[in-house]
Amino acid sequence: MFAFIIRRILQAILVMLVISLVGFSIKNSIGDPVRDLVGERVTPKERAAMAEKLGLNDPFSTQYVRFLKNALHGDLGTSFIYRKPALEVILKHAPATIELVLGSALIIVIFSLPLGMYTALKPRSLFSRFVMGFSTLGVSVPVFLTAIGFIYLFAVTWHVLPSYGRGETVDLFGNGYWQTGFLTIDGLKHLILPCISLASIMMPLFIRLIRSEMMEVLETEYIKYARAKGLSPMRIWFVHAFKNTLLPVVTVFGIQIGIMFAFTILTETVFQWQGMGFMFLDAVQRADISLLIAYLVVVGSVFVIVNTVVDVMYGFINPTVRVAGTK
Amino acid sequence: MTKLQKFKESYFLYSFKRDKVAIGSFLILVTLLMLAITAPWIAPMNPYDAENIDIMNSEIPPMWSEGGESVYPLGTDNMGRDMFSTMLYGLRTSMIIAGGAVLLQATLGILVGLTAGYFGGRTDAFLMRMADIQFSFPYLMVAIFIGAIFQVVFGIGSYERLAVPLLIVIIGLAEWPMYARTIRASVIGEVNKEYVEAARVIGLSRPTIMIRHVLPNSLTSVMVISTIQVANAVMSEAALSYLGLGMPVTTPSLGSLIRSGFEFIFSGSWWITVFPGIWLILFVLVINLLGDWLRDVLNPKLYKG
Amino acid sequence: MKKLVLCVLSLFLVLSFSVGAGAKTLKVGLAADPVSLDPQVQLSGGMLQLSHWVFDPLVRWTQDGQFEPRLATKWERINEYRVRFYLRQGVKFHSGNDFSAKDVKWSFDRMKKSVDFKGLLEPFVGVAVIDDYTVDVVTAKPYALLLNMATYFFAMDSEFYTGTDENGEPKDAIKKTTHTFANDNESGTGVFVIKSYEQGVKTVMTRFADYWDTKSVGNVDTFILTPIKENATRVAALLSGDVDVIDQVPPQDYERLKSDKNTSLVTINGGRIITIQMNGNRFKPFKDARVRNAVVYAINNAGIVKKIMKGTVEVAAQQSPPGYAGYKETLKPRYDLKKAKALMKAAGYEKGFEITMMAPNNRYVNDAKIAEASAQMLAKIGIKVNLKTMPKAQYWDEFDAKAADMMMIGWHSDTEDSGNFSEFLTMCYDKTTGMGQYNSGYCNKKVDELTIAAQSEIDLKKRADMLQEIEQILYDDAAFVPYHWQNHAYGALKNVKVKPILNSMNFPYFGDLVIE
Amino acid sequence: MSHLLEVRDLEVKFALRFGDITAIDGASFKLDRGEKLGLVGESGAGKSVTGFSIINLISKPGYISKGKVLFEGKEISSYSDEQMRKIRGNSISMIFQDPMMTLNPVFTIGFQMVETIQAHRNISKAGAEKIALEKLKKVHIPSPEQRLSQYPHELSGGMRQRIIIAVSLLTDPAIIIADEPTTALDVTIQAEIMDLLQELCASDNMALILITHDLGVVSQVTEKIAVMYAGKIIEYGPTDQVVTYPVHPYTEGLIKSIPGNVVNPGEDLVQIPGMMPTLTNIPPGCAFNPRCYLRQAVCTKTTPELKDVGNSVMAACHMRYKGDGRTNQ
Repeated sequence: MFAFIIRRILQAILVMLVISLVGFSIKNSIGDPVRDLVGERVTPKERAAMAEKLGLNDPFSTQYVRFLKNALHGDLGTSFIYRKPALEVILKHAPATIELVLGSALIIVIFSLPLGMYTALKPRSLFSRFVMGFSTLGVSVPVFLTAIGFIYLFAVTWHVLPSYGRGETVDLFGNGYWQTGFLTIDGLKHLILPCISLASIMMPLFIRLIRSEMMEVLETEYIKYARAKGLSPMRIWFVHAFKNTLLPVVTVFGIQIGIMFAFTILTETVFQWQGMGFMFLDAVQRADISLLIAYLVVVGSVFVIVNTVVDVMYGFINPTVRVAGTK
Repeated sequence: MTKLQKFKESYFLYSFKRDKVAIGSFLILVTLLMLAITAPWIAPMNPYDAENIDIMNSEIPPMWSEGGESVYPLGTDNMGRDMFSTMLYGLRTSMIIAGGAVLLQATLGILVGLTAGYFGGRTDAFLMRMADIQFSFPYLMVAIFIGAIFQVVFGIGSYERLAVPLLIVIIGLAEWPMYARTIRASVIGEVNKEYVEAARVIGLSRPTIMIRHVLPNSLTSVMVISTIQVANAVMSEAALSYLGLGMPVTTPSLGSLIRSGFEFIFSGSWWITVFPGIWLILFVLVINLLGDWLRDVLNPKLYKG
Repeated sequence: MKKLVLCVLSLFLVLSFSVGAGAKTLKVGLAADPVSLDPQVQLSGGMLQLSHWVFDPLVRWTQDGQFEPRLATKWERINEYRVRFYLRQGVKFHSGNDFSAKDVKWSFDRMKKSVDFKGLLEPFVGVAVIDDYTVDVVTAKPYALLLNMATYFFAMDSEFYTGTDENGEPKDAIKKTTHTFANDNESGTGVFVIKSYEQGVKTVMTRFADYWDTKSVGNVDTFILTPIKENATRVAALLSGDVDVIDQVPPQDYERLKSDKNTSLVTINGGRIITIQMNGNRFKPFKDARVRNAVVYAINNAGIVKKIMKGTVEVAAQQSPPGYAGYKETLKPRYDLKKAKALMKAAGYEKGFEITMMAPNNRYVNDAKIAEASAQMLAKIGIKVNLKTMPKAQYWDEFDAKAADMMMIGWHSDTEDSGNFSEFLTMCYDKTTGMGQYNSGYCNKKVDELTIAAQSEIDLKKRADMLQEIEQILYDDAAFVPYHWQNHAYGALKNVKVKPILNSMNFPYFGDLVIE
Repeated sequence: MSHLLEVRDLEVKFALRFGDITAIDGASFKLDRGEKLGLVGESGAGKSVTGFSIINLISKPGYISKGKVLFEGKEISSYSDEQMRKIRGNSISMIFQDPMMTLNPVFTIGFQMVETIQAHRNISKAGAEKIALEKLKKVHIPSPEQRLSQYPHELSGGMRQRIIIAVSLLTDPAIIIADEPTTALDVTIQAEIMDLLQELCASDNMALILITHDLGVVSQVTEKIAVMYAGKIIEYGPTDQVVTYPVHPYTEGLIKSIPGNVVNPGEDLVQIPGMMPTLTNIPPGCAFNPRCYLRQAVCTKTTPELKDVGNSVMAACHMRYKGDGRTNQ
C-alpha cells in the first residue's frame, strides 16, 4: 500500500510537469493578458513595455524554468487579474465548487441508488419505465437550458428561490479561505437550484449505470446460490447484489466527481457561482495565463488524487483486486 | 444461408420486432437521419447561404401564430433564417460532429483502455496518467489550442469549410479518457476470469483475446457511455459555440441554435428556444432509447434463458 | 464547537446588518465589477464608475452633457494655457482628513505616472497650487477640452496614500498585477465608503456619514454590487427581484423588462460608434474607394438597428454622435443595393470576391450578430464573407495583427469630443506617435492634418468646421462601415428611480439614486 | 408411509419471446431418507432444471407448468416464495457446479456461512460461527479457523467446493442436491469430493440427488438412477440393474462410451452418432429416434411412455417393451 502511494505521488509529479509544460506551450494562444489590464486607449508601445516587465517576452525556456523554480517553493505564479498568488485564488474558489459538487453528489446518491436498483429489480414495472424515460430526458437537455429553465420557473415566475450567486456565506475557519453556504438558510436556498441542475445531467448516468450493473449481477451464479441458500430477497438485493453493483459505479462516480469539480463551467456560469469552473472561464476570457497554468496543474493533481482514491477504494470493496499486489 | 436470411432469422431482428419503443425510436432516428441527409433538397431554404437570408425577416413567429407567414412554417430565428430549414441543416451538422467525435473518442478510449487494463503494470500506469493529463485539459483549452494551430496552418479563410472536422478532432480528443477509464475498469474485472485464461492457454494472440473475448464483455459500459457521449458531444459543441470556438455563426449547428435559444428565453420569441430544444431532445432521446434496447439485446446473459 | 458558535454568531451579525431599521439597501448586478480600488490603475468604464461612487472629480457630466461642479465650485480661464479651479471647502476624506488643493495636485501627479492615463494627460503640464482651495491647471498648448478632462481629476487622499505599507512598499505605487496598498484600500471624498471588496464576487459600500453633498436626494445607505456576467442570469436576477438594478440589458429582453409589472427599462445614448473597417493593405480591392462605398451601400445598418438592436439606438453614418462638435447633420445613412452593385461593377468586381471578416463575440452589444448580418448583406452584392467570431481576449491579438480583411471595432471618445475618434480610428497608423492605433488600413493625409490642427484650435466654431470636414471626407471615402452608436440599457425595479442618475458616459451616480 | 421426496409428472416450461418451450416433460421419481439418486444425461437434457425445480428455483422465464413436488408429504411446488425460502438451504441444500462462481467474491467465507445459518435459525453470530467451524472440520478443511476470514478467491477450486459442501451441511438438511459438483474440478479432487459426499450421506443419513453427465460416477455412488434425454426421463431404476442391463438404446450407448467401465472389457468404445436435439426442435415421436440403431416407423410417430420393463426398471422405448428384449445385444 505504502509503495503504491509513493509510486502514485511520483507519477503525479510527472503528470504535473507534463501539464505545466503543455500549458506553457499553449499559453500564447489564449490571448494577450496585458490587453485586459489596460484601457483600450493605451498605446502598443506601453503595452509592449508592460509585457516585457511581466516577463512575457522572455524565451520559452527562461519562463518555464522560472515557473518551475517558483513552483518548488509552492508558488504557482501570480494571477494578473486577482493580483494574488494563483494558488490562493484557486483555493479561495474551490470551496464554492466543492459545496456545489457535494450538494449534487448527495442528490445523486440519494436518488440514483434506490432508483437504479428499483429499475433493475422491477424492469417491467410502470414506475421503472417512467424513471428510465425521465432519466433519458434528463440526459437529453443541455444543462444551461435546465438551469435557466429552473431560474425561469423558481426565481422569476414563482419567486421562491434565488436566481444567482451563493447568498449569505459564513467564513468556516476564520481565515477567509472557506466561505460556506451550508450554515445559513439563505446559503442553502442558493444551493438548491445549482445542485439540482448539476445533478440533472449526472443522475441519469448513474441510474443507468446502477441499473445495468445490478441486472448483470442479478444474473450471476452467486446470486442464484444465495437464493438456494434460502436468504431473503432483501438480503440478496441489498447485501449481496448491492456490494457487487457498487464496484464499477464507484469508479465512475469518482471520475465524475473529479470532472464536476474541475469543469462545472456551464452551471457555474449560469448561476454566477463563484467556483473553479467560473474562475477558469474568467481566466480564459481575460487571458490570465498564469492563473490558467496554475489551474491546470491543480486540476491535474486533483485527477491524480481522485484516481488514486478511487483505486484504493476499489481495492477495499473488491477483495479480488488488491492494489498493492497488482500483477 | 445468405447473410440476409441469417439476419432475418436472428434473435436480434426478432426481439426488435417485438419491442414497440425500439421500433418507434428506430423509425424516428431513421427519419431524422433521412431529414438530415436530404436537408439540402427538402429544406425550403439554405440557411448556410448568406445570400438567402435577410435580417429584416428575423423573429417571425410560427405560421399559426399572429404575424406568422406560411413561407416560414416554424418562424424565423433572430438572424432571419427559416427555423425549419435551419433545424434540418443544424441537425445534419450536429449529427456529423457528434457521430465523428464519439467514434474518435471511443476508438481512442477503447484502444487505450484495453491495453491498459490487459497489460497492467507500467503500461497501465503510463496510459492512465496520460488520460489524467488529457482530463486536466478541458475541451475549452483543447479547442483554443487546436483552433490556434489550425489558424496558423490553414488561415481563417477556410475556417467555415473545415470547422466540422476541426470540431470532431477537438471533441474527440478532449473526451477519450472517459472511455479509457471505464473500459479499463471493466477489463480489469474480466481479465482475471477463467475464459481469458482459457483463451490464453489455447494460444490465442493478445489482440485476439482482447478484441474477441474481453471487449464484448465490456460493451455494456461502452453502450451506456456512447449514448450519453453523443448527447454530450452535441452539448460540448454548443458550449464551444457559446464561446465563439464552435461552428461559425453563419453555419449554425443544433448546439448553436440551442445556445441562441438560451439568449432568447426571456424574450417573447419562444419559438427560437422551444423548437431547437425539442429537436435536440428528440434526437438524443431516440438514441438513448435505442441504446437501452441494444444493450439489453447485446447482453448475452440476458437472453440465454 | 467554538467554531460553530462563532459561525452562528457571525450569522446573526450578518442578518442583523442586512435588516437595519429603515435603511435603503441597493443591490446592483453589473456585467463587470471594478478590477481594483485604485482609481488610477486602469482606464476603463468600470473603474471610472467606481471612481464616481467612492471618489469625486473636480467636475462631472450631467445627463444633458453639461458640467456640474463637484469638488470645484467654479472655474475660469486665466489665459490660453491656464484654467483656475476654486475648490469646495469643508470636504472630508473617508479617512477623516480634510480635502485641499494639495490633494488635487498630488492626485494629478500620480495620474501622470499611470500607464493608462498618461496618454490622456499629454496636453497637460501640471497643476499649480495657488492657495489651499485654489489650483491652476496648465496645458502646453491651447487646449479646448480642458473641462472635459477635468472630469477625470478625481481627488485621492494624499496623506492617506503617503508612506509605506506593511510590506515596505510605497502606498502610492501603481501596479496592475500585484498587491498594492491602493488596490485594496481607499480614501476618497465620494458618497460611498467601501466596506468590503472581493473582486469578482461582491463589493459592499455604505454611505459616507460626512459626505459634503448634503443636498443630494439620494437615499441609498448600503450599496451592494455583484457582477453577473451572463446576460440571461442578470435579467433573471432583476425579474426575480434579487437585484434592484442591472446594466447591459440585452436588446432581445427590452420588451420583457418594459412589459413586466415590476420592472422598467431605461436606455440612454452612449456615443460608442460601432464600425467595421476594411483593410486595403491586406485585400487590395479595398484600396478602391468605389469598392468601399459599395460595401457601405450594401449594408443596411438601419435594418440591423431595427432588428438586432431593437430600434433603440441611432443609426450612424459618421463617427461623431449627434451633439458632438464634428457631427454633420447632412450625412445620412446610405443603404442602396442597386447603387452598391453598380459600384462593384464600376470597380470591375461584378462577380464579387471572397474576403475574411473577424468580430469579437463578447465585447460590444450583439457584436457577433451584427457581423453575421453584415455578411448576409454583403452576400447580396457577391461578396462571400468568411466570418470568424471569437472572445475579446483572442480578438485583440487578431486585431493587432490585422488578421482579417474586415474587422469590427467600436470606439467611445474619452474626451466626449469628435477628434478623439479620428485619432484612434481613422488617422493613418503611425507606430511612433501611436495615432490610428485602431485603424486597420485606411489612410488619408488630409484627415491627419485636420485632426492634428483641431487639437489645438480653441476657436470652437472653426474647430467644429474642421471636425465636420473630416467626417465629410470619411463619408465620401467610405473609410469604414458605420453602424450605430451603442447605448446604455439599464433595467430597474419600478420603485428604483434610476433614470435621473444616468448619463451618456455610463457613470450611474448611485449616490443620488432615490428608492421609493 | 410417504417418501421423503416425490416428484410426480413434473413439467417445466420456459416462456421465451418465441413462445413457450418445454424443458422438462413429465418427470417422475421418488427418494427416501438416506437414499442416493443419480440424474444422468447430456448437457441440455434437463437434469439441472429438474434439480432446480425441486426447490422451485428455475431461472427467470422458466416455470413449473404441471406436476407436483412432494417433500415429506407436503406439496412444496405450490408453496409461495416465502414458504419455499424456509425449505431452501434448510431442509434441502444445493451444491452448484462451479465453485469459482458460486461464492460471492466480495464477502468472506465466514460471512457467507453465518448468514446462511442465521437465515434459518435464530442464533447469535458467535453461535453460528461455531457451527460453521464444526462443519468445516467435517469436510476436512485444514486450519478451518483461518478460512472464516478469507475471501473465496484466496482458495483453490477444490477447497471452495468443500466449503460449499460445508455450507450445505450447516442446517443439517434432509436432502442435498448436487449439480455436477465435480465437473469443474481436477480429476484427483473429483474423487475426493465424491468420497466426501458419500461419507457425509452415510454419517448423517442424508438423501442425495447427484446430477451429472458422468455415468461412471453415478454407478459408484448412487442406489438409483434416472437417465434423461431431451427433457424426459427415459430410463429409471436401481443403479446396478440399469448399468449392467441397460434397456434404452441411449442408456446403452452412454454406458458403452464410458472408458474403463464398459460392460465387457476389451470391447471398443462406442459413440452415439449425432447430437441431442435442442429443446426448440425436438423431433416427433421418440426424441432419440434420429440417433437410434433400433429405429422403426413407430418411433418417428408416437412418443414412447415410461413403462415397467421388469427388474424394477422403467424405460421409454417402443422396441423394448415386450418381455425381456435384451437379446439384441
